[in-house]
Amino acid sequence: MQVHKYDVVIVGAGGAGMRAAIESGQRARTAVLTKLYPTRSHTGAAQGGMCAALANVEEDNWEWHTFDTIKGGDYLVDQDAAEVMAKEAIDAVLDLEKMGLPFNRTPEGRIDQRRFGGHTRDHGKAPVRRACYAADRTGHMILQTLYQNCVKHNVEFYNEYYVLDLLIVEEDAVREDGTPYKQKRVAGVVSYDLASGELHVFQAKSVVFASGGAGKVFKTTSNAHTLTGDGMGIAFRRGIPLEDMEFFQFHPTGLAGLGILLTEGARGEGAILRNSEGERFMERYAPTIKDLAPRDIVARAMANEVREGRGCGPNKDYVLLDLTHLEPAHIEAKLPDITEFARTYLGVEPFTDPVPVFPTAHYAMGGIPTNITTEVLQDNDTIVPGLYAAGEVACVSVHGSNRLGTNSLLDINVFGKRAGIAAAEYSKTADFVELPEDPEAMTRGILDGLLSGNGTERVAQIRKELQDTMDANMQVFRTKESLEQVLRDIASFEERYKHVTVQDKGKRFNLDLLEAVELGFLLDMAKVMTVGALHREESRGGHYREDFPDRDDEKFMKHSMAYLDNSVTAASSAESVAGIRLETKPVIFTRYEPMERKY
Amino acid sequence: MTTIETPRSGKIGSGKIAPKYNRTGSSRGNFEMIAWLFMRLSGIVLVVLIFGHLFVNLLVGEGIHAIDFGFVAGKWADPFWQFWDLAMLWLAMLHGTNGVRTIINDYAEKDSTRFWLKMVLYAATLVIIILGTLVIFTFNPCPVVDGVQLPGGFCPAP
Amino acid sequence: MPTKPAGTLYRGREGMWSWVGHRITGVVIFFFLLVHVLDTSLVRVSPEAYTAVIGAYKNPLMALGETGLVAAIIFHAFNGLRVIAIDFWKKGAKYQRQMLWVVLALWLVTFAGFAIRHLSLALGGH
Amino acid sequence: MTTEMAEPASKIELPASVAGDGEIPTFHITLRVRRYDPEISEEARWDDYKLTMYGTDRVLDALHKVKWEIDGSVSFRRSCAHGVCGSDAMRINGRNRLACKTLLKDLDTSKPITVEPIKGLPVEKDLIVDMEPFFQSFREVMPFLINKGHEPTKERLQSVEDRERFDDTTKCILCAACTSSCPVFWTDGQYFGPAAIVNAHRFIFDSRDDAGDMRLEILNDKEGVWRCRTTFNCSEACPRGIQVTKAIAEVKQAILARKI
Ligand SMILES: Cc1cc2nc3c(=O)[nH]c(=O)nc-3n(C[C@H](O)[C@H](O)[C@H](O)COP(=O)(O)OP(=O)(O)OC[C@H]3O[C@@H](n4cnc5c(N)ncnc54)[C@H](O)[C@@H]3O)c2cc1C
Ligand code: HEM
Ligand code: SF4
Ligand code: F3S
Ligand code: FES
Repeated sequence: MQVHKYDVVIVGAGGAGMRAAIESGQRARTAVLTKLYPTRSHTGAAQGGMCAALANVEEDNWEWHTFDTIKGGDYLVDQDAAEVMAKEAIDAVLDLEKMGLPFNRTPEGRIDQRRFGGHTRDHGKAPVRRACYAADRTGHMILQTLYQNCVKHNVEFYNEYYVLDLLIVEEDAVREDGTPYKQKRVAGVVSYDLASGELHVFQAKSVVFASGGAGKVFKTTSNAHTLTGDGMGIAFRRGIPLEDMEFFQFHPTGLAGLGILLTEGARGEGAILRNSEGERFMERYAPTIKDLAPRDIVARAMANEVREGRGCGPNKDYVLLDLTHLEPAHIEAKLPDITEFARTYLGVEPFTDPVPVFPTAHYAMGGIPTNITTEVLQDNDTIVPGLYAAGEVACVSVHGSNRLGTNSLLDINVFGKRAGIAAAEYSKTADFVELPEDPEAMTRGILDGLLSGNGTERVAQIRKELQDTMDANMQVFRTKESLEQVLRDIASFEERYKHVTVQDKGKRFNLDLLEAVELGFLLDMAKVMTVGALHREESRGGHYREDFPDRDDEKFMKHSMAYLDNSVTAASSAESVAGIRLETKPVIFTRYEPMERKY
Repeated sequence: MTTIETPRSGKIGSGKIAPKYNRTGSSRGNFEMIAWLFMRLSGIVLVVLIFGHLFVNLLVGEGIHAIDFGFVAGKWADPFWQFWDLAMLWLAMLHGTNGVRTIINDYAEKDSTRFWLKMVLYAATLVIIILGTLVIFTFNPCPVVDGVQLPGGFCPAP
Repeated sequence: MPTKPAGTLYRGREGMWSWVGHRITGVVIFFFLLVHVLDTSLVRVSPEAYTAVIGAYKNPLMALGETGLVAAIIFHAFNGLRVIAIDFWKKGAKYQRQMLWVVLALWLVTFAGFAIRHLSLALGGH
Repeated sequence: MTTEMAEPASKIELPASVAGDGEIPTFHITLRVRRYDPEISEEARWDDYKLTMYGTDRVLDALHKVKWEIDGSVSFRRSCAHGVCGSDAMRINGRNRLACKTLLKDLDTSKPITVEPIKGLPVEKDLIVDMEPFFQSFREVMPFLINKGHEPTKERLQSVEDRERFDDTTKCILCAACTSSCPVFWTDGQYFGPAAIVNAHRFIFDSRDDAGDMRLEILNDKEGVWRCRTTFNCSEACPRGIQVTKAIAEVKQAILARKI
């Protein structure tokens, strides 16, 4: 067994992980563990922008931004967190600029800003130009800039180290009111070195999770193959709850059939959605801001057009994104990459032809619950000292039930920075928690089990069926029946998963083995999402129940918290799912009362 | 449990990589730059020199048949052609030598092979340049052996 | 014992092949130059020796070889100018391919002109 | 500008775009993959797989099909699957491409499609190579903004033209397709390689940066820009369409201009 000791271990080298590493690396001995080379992280795929009320091109202020974020999230947003994010957004953008990020510029040489869905001036009066951007490669520039600065600060990376377990020790403790409970403490993580197939234990005073999303539970997704919800899954298996997992964002404009994203920035620049009749149908769904309505609304509108027979194409299963009225030179300057995607992957020339699009699974609003200093919560209000989470893996919750475009790149920068500082500061005062006995046991058990199994089930087949059922039943529209179908399917997948075969038995770069491990996380995540969706009998933000089409603040204005609990049996659970206990957590309000969400 | 050698060439996180890939020390000075620049400048001049040379020697008049001792002697009696050929000799040799040096640098696998190949190259170049220069300058268009003028010379009418 | 059988050749394009050509012609010319200086220096030894050697150049086989050499020089020279243009002309990189076609065209014209004249002279005898 | 946007006239000919014969063409291919696993044998070998693929499938889809349905031990890196993360540069039919950006229908499917690891970096297994040497060169050119002036409270200003000056080289995704296509890099692996130069270029020509001279000095090395022989393999391999050779030429000129 190889043991490494660091003050801070960061899991994941996407935007959130590297932003944390830049802070932490300068304050404490820090290691960054990542299953991909840092620059392969999916932050690099983000296109449209990162918003901050810089007011460089028109009047704006961070309070409007806060309001838009809360309204966009259908009031399930923790308002203190939204305030922090909108206020610190300005510095987050300026920090990046100072690190060298090549933002597009205004004629005066300031950072240019563009419109984005749901971002408005003066509480919804009109769209506002708030998103700072670098063509349609904002995420690429952020990822590269952060990596460059990690190089500058000599951050220690362990590339292609898959973290597979979180080492948690439980201590008896007593609450202020006298009730005893188990206090969790973090001791480190266990990781698998892809190159050698060896397990490495990292003992650390602080651990920061920044391992990104879980989009691969769906078939049509803008997410990378590697976004398999590992971080969420690891935490969940170690008894950390997952918050608001039923809320998954479907981005309206994925390339039809492929899921590759075309940024909302396209609509920000003036592109228009049309149905088979050529109608600009968003006028009917969101009369004020039309095509720039928040994503959940646009995605549902699109799905609805298709359902009502106004879809395009041979199977009438997509709508069209029309850029043809825009100046080619303008498109080329502002949206060079996405036009190339349309050309490469669909063979469509966006200057002259509309691009087939359909909603694509995009972003997990839920995740590991944290407070505004990014400390992970083990229940509604007890933090796990030394454990932090930031980025898509976390749920602060600034996105509530629906994230506004550009708020995630902001999230990873604001909370990534906070996590890095907090983790490093904590490590200065804390001691190492002793490693549990045989810390690799659980991980080795999983790996050996998969390697020695001689079943016949194929990982890829199960994963495909999981993704199919999730697309069919857990997507934009959901009903009790469809969700129950998913749960039945997952139960059978879990059974089959016990008999999967891993063909590659080697130690070197055994990605076959890791795909099998990742499938385990995917199954867990799909289940948690679906159970949450089944429980939430209302429609809010990204979660739309056809059998409960209205928002129900009375019963559901609260976060859901899913715990792994093996004492729950199918019979004892309201949702008849074994192993998951659902609880709720109140939403934090500061200034904004819930209103009807209309655009 | 068999442990396999970590394929990663260096210690992880140490920023170290396999010695093969460590650049074998940096070069001081601008030698490579000047060599690069020289290749371009000499190239341009050589175009004129070589094309002129080929034209006069092979295409004018009877072409190659005209070439004999007398032809050469005739040319070198004129300082213009002496200078022309001298420039061509030096530039072409230096240009060519530097070119071949690049090629040796590229393809020689071992440092020692590289070193010796280059030594051979430089020695050859040196010999050729000195020899050529001497020939051009010490050339006597009217060689006289044992008091007898050799035939075919290019001599001023006695 | 071949441990890692070679993969396929890298299928570069115009730029790479023109470089391959440039490199090969450069070396060929260089070695010719070595020999050429040596044989020319025979003029210093004795006119007979020189005339004897130069006689060899006049043999038809050598004439063919010489034609090849000149072909190499012409290509190397024109392509060398192309490389210089790539290095110093703002749009050089953009038009490198077109410039290669120009090089080849010029090469063909110049070479044809030379070859006709030279071979007819060399082979045609007096 | 917050005025209501009037609906612009559509230029779409709807019937044309809505039409389509509804058939997704399928075709058969042979994928010839270069296999190498030192745990099994020191010898590399070629494995052929016959596959049926669809319309817009890419080489990455074919590799996935092999890995997921036929032989799980076939190993390659990939992540984003749409050409932005730089994981899957490999030699496809003899040229460096991203597997996720190379559509099968654009290749000659009558012959086997060969897939090999990129050249010049040590092969670890199948299509996976050791990228450390590549990143080492990248790190050596100081690929980060160095600004010696005072930190302004707001952003540093940069004109649109100054921003445009280095736009091309900001697009690099560090996929190594260029460096591993460079005949000079293949020879001894000592050359900095086009990717490192591209990333140096990105900062040398950034008006906000003050350390251009240091980077030019680094690239004036004997393994620096002067080793480039303008073979253009890099420019042709770059999946981001970066004019790599042009960028290298600009760096050469900058060094010359500084020295002379
Ligand atoms: C196509 C696309 C476009 C987008 N556009 C925008 C936009 O315009 N604006 C916006 O605000 N947001 C956008 N988003 C959302 C945003 O990009 C992401 O939510 C955000 O980048 C996530 O960053 P992250 O750092 O949390 O995770 P990631 O960047 O996904 O990084 C995850 C990291 O964790 C590592 N990791 C994962 N699992 C493990 C493990 N088990 N062990 C070790 N390491 C692990 C990975 O290697 C990786 O380094 C977009 C998203 C997509 C998919
Ligand atoms: C006729 C005019 C000539 C021109 C315009 C010319 C031009 C050039 C140029 C520009 C280069 C550099 C190529 C690069 O850096 O990629 C070069 C390389 C070279 N030249 Fe010449 N050259 C000429 C004549 C010669 C002669 C006469 C010789 C032989 C003595 C020669 C031998 C070489 C060699 C060996 C190289 C190195 C090739 C390589 O590195 O790939 N050249 N030439
Ligand atoms: S320059 Fe192009 S080919 Fe080279 S690493 Fe960057 S993106 Fe890849
Ligand atoms: S391939 Fe190599 S030789 Fe120069 S033009 Fe590109 S770096
Ligand atoms: S998988 Fe990301 S570039 Fe191909």
